[in-house]
Amino acid sequence: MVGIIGAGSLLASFLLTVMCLNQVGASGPIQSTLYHFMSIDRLSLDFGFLVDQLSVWMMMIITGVGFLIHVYSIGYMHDDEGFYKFFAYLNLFVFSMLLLVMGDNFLMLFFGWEGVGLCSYLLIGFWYTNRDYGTAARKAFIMNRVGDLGLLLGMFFIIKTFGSLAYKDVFAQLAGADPAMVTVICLLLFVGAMGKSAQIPLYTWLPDAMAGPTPVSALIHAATMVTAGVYLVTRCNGLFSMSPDAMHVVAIVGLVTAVFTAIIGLRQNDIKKVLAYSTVSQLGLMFLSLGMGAYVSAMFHVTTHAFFKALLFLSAGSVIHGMGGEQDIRNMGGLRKYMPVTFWVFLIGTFAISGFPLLSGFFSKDEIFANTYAHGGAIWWAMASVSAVLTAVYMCRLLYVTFFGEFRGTEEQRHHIHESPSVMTIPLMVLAVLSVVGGLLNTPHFMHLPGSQWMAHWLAGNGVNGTPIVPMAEVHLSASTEWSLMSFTTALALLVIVALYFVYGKVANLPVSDQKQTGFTKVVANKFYVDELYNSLFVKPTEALSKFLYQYADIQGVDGVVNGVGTGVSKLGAIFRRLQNGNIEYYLIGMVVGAALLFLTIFI
Amino acid sequence: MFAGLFGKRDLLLPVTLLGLAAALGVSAMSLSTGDAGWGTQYTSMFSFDKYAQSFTAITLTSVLLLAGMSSWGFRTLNSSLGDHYALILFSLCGAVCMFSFTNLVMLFIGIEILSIPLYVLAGSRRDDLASNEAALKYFLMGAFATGILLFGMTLVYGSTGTFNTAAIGAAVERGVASPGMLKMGILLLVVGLSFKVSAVPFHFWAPDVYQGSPNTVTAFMATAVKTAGFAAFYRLFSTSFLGVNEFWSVGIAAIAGLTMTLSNFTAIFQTEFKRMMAYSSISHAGYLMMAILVAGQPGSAGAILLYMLTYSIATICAFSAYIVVAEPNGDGSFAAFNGLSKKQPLVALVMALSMLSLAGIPPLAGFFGKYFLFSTVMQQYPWLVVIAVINSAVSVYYYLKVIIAMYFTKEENTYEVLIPSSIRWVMVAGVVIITLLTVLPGNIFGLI
Amino acid sequence: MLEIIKTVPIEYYLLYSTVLFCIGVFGVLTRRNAIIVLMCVELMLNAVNLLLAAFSTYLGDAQGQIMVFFIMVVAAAEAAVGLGILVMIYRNTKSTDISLLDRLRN
Amino acid sequence: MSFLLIIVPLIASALLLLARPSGVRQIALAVGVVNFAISIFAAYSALYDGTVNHETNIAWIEQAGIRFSVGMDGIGILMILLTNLLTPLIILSSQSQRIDNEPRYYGLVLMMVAALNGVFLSTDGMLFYIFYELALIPIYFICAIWGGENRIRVTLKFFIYTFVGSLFMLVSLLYLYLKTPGTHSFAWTDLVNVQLSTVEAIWVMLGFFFAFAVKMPVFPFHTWQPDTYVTSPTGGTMLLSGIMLKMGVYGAIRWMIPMTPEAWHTLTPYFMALAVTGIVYASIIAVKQSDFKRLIAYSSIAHVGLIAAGVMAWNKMGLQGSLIQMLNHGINVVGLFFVVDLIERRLGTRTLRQMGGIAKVAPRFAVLFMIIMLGAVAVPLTNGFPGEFLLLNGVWQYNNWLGAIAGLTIIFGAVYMLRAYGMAMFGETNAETAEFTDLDGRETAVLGIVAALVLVLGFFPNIILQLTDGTVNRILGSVQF
Repeated sequence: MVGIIGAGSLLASFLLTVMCLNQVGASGPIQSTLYHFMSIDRLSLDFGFLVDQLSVWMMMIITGVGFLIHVYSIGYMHDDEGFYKFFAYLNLFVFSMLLLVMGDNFLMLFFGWEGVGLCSYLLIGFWYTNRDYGTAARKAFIMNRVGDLGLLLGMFFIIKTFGSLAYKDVFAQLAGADPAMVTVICLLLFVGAMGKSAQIPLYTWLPDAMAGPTPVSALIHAATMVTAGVYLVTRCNGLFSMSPDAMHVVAIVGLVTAVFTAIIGLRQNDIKKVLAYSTVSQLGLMFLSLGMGAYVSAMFHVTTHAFFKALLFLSAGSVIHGMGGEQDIRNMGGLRKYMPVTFWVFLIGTFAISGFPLLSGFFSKDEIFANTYAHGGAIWWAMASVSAVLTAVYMCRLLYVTFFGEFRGTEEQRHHIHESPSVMTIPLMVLAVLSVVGGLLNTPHFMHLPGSQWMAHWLAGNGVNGTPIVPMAEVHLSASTEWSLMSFTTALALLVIVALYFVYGKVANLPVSDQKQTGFTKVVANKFYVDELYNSLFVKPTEALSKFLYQYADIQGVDGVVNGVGTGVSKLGAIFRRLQNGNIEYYLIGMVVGAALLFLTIFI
Repeated sequence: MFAGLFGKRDLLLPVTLLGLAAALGVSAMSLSTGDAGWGTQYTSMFSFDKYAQSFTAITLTSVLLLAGMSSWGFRTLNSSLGDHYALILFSLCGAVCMFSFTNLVMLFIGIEILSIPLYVLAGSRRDDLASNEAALKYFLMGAFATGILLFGMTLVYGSTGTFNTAAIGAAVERGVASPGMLKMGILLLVVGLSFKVSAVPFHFWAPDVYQGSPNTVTAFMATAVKTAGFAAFYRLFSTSFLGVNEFWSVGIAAIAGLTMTLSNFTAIFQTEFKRMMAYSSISHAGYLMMAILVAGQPGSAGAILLYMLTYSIATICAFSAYIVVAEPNGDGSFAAFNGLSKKQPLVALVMALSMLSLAGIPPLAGFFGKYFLFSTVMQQYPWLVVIAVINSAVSVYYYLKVIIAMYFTKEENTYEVLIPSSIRWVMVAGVVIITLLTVLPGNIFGLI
Repeated sequence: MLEIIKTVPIEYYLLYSTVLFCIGVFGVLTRRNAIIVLMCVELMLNAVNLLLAAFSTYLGDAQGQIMVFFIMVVAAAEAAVGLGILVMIYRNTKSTDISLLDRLRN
Repeated sequence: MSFLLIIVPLIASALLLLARPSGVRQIALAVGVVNFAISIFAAYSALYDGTVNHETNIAWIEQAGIRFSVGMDGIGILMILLTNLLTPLIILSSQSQRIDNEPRYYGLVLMMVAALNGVFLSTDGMLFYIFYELALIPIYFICAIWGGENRIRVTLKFFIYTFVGSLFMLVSLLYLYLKTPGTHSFAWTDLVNVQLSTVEAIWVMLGFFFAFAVKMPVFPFHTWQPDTYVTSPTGGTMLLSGIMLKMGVYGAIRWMIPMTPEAWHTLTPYFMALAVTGIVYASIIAVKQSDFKRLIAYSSIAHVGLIAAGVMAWNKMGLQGSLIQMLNHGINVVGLFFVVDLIERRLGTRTLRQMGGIAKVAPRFAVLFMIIMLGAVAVPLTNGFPGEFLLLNGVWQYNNWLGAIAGLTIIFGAVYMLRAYGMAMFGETNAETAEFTDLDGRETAVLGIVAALVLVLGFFPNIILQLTDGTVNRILGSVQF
């Protein structure tokens, strides 16, 4: 019952979204104001919505993928005692996420922004009896808050520069804005995006966030929430386009994140962690694309990524479900036989993300590479390709180690293994189909396939200001260059897929290098010790400072001074008290001395 | 006053109360009608003007309450009961002289009429060594101070040629032939009067005498006597010596600052309630000295009047609460009050109100006393007001000690506390007056 | 008579009385016997009386002499009370040493 | 009507203290509710253009220029609503436990309410001061009689510290009073018109600042606060943190800055620095606190630091933010202290380490606590957000860097509140917490009302902002630098 309400509401909103899609397609953006939230003088903040081509696109992903994940969750969370709570949180998340994309101003976006952070906190810490999960949840929330502070300050600058937070007003005044100010705004907004979309240096929460139930990882930490940063930058493309410096920063952060986290992903053994690092890496690619000015490509990749990463997570969940909670791939192997449906959809997902020709990831990645080559040049392109190759490597490793070879788990687990129920597999299959055909939404024009640049045209529709929401990226590359670039990366991907089959797929046991980790491998497996670094750079000093300030600065320092005044008063009192020694002679002498002193005033 | 002669012990108190009430009635009436009273016939010696009338009225109020308290406070006295009332009333006569004098001779006589009975009263517990000691200390130092005062008067007389205060004032305005002698005289007067009001460094007698004297007498000394001292001090300086006030204000300011600081800081250490009250009384003298500084300024006399009234009533209430707790149990320390709020909420409430009022915490009457005083002084001596303000903050500490003992201390002593009906009436009357002063302090202030 | 008195300058009277007064004060400060202290106080008062009489004469004003009488009367009363207190104390302590009485202190 | 708000609880308080009737709890609650009803009606029938509504102006001590003049403009109405909204909640929450000598307790609470209403309603400087001090007496008694360990020492320090502070305000007020032309007057309008030289204004402002800074408390005048909060009975802590500290903020808005705008430019940088330092300082200390109540006490210092900074910034955003945040902080902190009280009564400890797993055994409690906690963390669409947003913006307008540093509060706030929530509610149950019973009816009512307010005010902050908009404009307009 709970599941039906939960999933049903999502289905309803999906259908409504489709209606919106039609309406937007037919008559342009829809605007409506629910009520007046607050106003300070000229600054008026409404609880208002704006459904334009960009938001409706995001809404489609959120409600569509969200619906599938809800359905899947009915099966996955069936035995959990917090079943009802799970759906409550999940629906709250969808609410917040829709708020984020549907708002017609930055404040609404911020509401959703923090709201999804909160839901993420609640869902990561869903199994709250485990303290580590609680810690992971807190870490996620707090790192997000660091980003949120940036976003908030960005909003303050927007208010100062444009006198409004509404998209409509801000983007209408772009022409007259001070470029330096715009750069500041963009950088601060990007700090927010870094937090939410787990970019370096604020990425470490995302792998830890895998503590939550797997559908959560799929929905929040792969398909939707983490792409909010991409949405934010795309929404503000007008601002970013005015600031080459900011764009540069975005591109560098994206690229570094893409490569760095892909390397970490190579040596992870937790099935969800691998996917998590993969997500961070893919998000890095999206930001690279944004930095190159290819907003549409980024959105395109968001879309396809939503399909195949949700698919991957859900099928990983299916594996975990089947294995009775086991997540370490070293204890798996040969699952192909036991879970055929899961295996096939996982295979599709892996190929899609690795850039197997004509699958969705192939198209979206190719667009990014083409844009990188066009705007950044060969070196950028080469670096991006490295990340693509690494992606293929860790994904194939994951696939082969999990599903091929011999089963390496315990006997008990072997008995437990079963294929998931259809309530879980059907959503998987739908997602698999989407992962295959999703690329057709925006095929490159030079390939002359159906759906050529369809998405780009859609997003370039006129927004509320009568200007294109996301201008088409101009790629000045000849068809032959594009063809050759594409062929090169595709060839590399295929090579990896085949090569790794021989390393991991064909062998019964894991290679030694995956069991015993030494040297650089060990550093990678330990995620370059970034967590430890952060711990000793930020967490420990803060805690030590906290204790120090409390013990020494507060109790002994500030309060010591206050108490010292009191002590001083009583010390003085003790001295004065001795004057009153009870002897009349002294009293009389005191009087006379006092009188004598008084007589001195005659001479003043 | 002479009822004691007839051995009619039971009649003493009613007669005293009636007499006091009648006197209060007369002074209140003349205050309200603006009648100059009978003072006109004696202008060279007395002037029963508004100033004198209002101070008489408030002193009578205090003494009325004290008399009510004394019916229990003097319960152990037998043969000498009549003498006690007589001495108190004599002393009161002296006080009235000090309110209304227009001549230094009358001032001197008033002070002596006030003081001599007090020496006796202080030593009235003949077998108590503390009481003896108090009497001797008070007497010796008092006599010494009188000598100084008289020398001062003589020098003033010598330089101005008159004892009449107004005439002195006029002469001082004009300028005198021998200003050095005048200045010396004024300073000696300051010393003598400061002794009477127990201002530092002429205060040494006060804590010891207050502690050693019988409780009722202490209460009398702390209230009526102090009122008389300040009224006289102010009256003399505002009529006679305004012409050279830059000269003496330095000394008075120093005395004021010293008085409040020294007494408040010393009071912190006291463990005996009565001794604490002695230092408290000295500290109030310190605040009141500031009013002398601004003598002649509009509102300064009213400020003293209101301050004295609020201070007196609160002190009497505190003493009435103190004697019911301390006397039967022979324990005058703060610990005697432990847990009083459970045993006798009324006594505790009265004591708490008095303490808060003495501390000058709004909205209690004592605050308005301080307020009017400080606001009068503020314009000329802001730094002195700041010292006074800091001191009143310090004073909160020791006043609260009593409240802490009564309300917050968990461990209780075994003392039994009973309230005699006369004390109950005093307390109720005191609380009513405090409340009235809280609501309408301006009416008292405006009397002068 | 008046003329004779006035042949001595007023400053002399002033000086003389002051010295007398100071002797009194000095006595009060240094002596420990209560009776002697009392006597010293009397000395102070008499110094005042003398000065008052002198001023009165020089100023040709009777008030000062009236004051003298008042002072004498009051001094007598004071002495009576003082001696009474002393007797009381002597009864209790068998001593008239003022410095022994310091039970009330701090 | 303003007069009623003061006199009704005062009479009730006298009744409870002196007559000690039966049915004390009901009387107290009824008075609280009646007062709330009056304030709602007053708010409903008022004008919000910055004028003073429901005025009562009686001559009181004319010799000293003191009039009993009370009335409410928008800011006053907000404060009155805060006070009288929290009062029934505080009374109700006190009733979920046994208290010795109830007539005295509720009598003192009502006296406190009367004084607080007086503070917020006074339009006369001396009347303001008198009520300001009057409020100190009952709260001192409440904390010292029903407090926990060290109560006597701690409350004495609290009393003297705050008393000293307000004495300096008295001196400042007196100084201003003596500068008013003609027959002096304490009326707000007259005091505001006094022109001071910069040097005078600096001293006067420092006097005010010391009083208000101790009361709020602003770093480094805060050290009385954690001890007092920890020691006091919960009702007392709620009164202190929920309402009383707002007296300081209110005083700064209504009295300090309008009286001494001449010194604003000179002193504000220092005040701002103190306030912002306080935010970070208290937040960091809160991070490792093991005593839950002390943690909230420090968090309160941090929050108030932000409010104070918003006031000092003296712009529309900051002022509106501080006003709305006063209300919301009051609501949240009352809820949080009630939560602490609930836990302490059930487990006998406030130490976070000894808790854990409560969410498992008391789900209703967990949800309500969560909502209130989120309000304290200022998650959007809870009541904490609008205030924090406006405050940070106000501070940021004053100085971008200060705004950014103050903004750290949203990070640290999350750190310590989530840590506390996690330690108390998450994890496995232990022997004590396994016995934790979920909320009873009365407790649910209190926390439910608080949680509902958290959400309602989170969604519709404009209700509150509209109350004060006109008045803030008027005050900002009338204060010329």
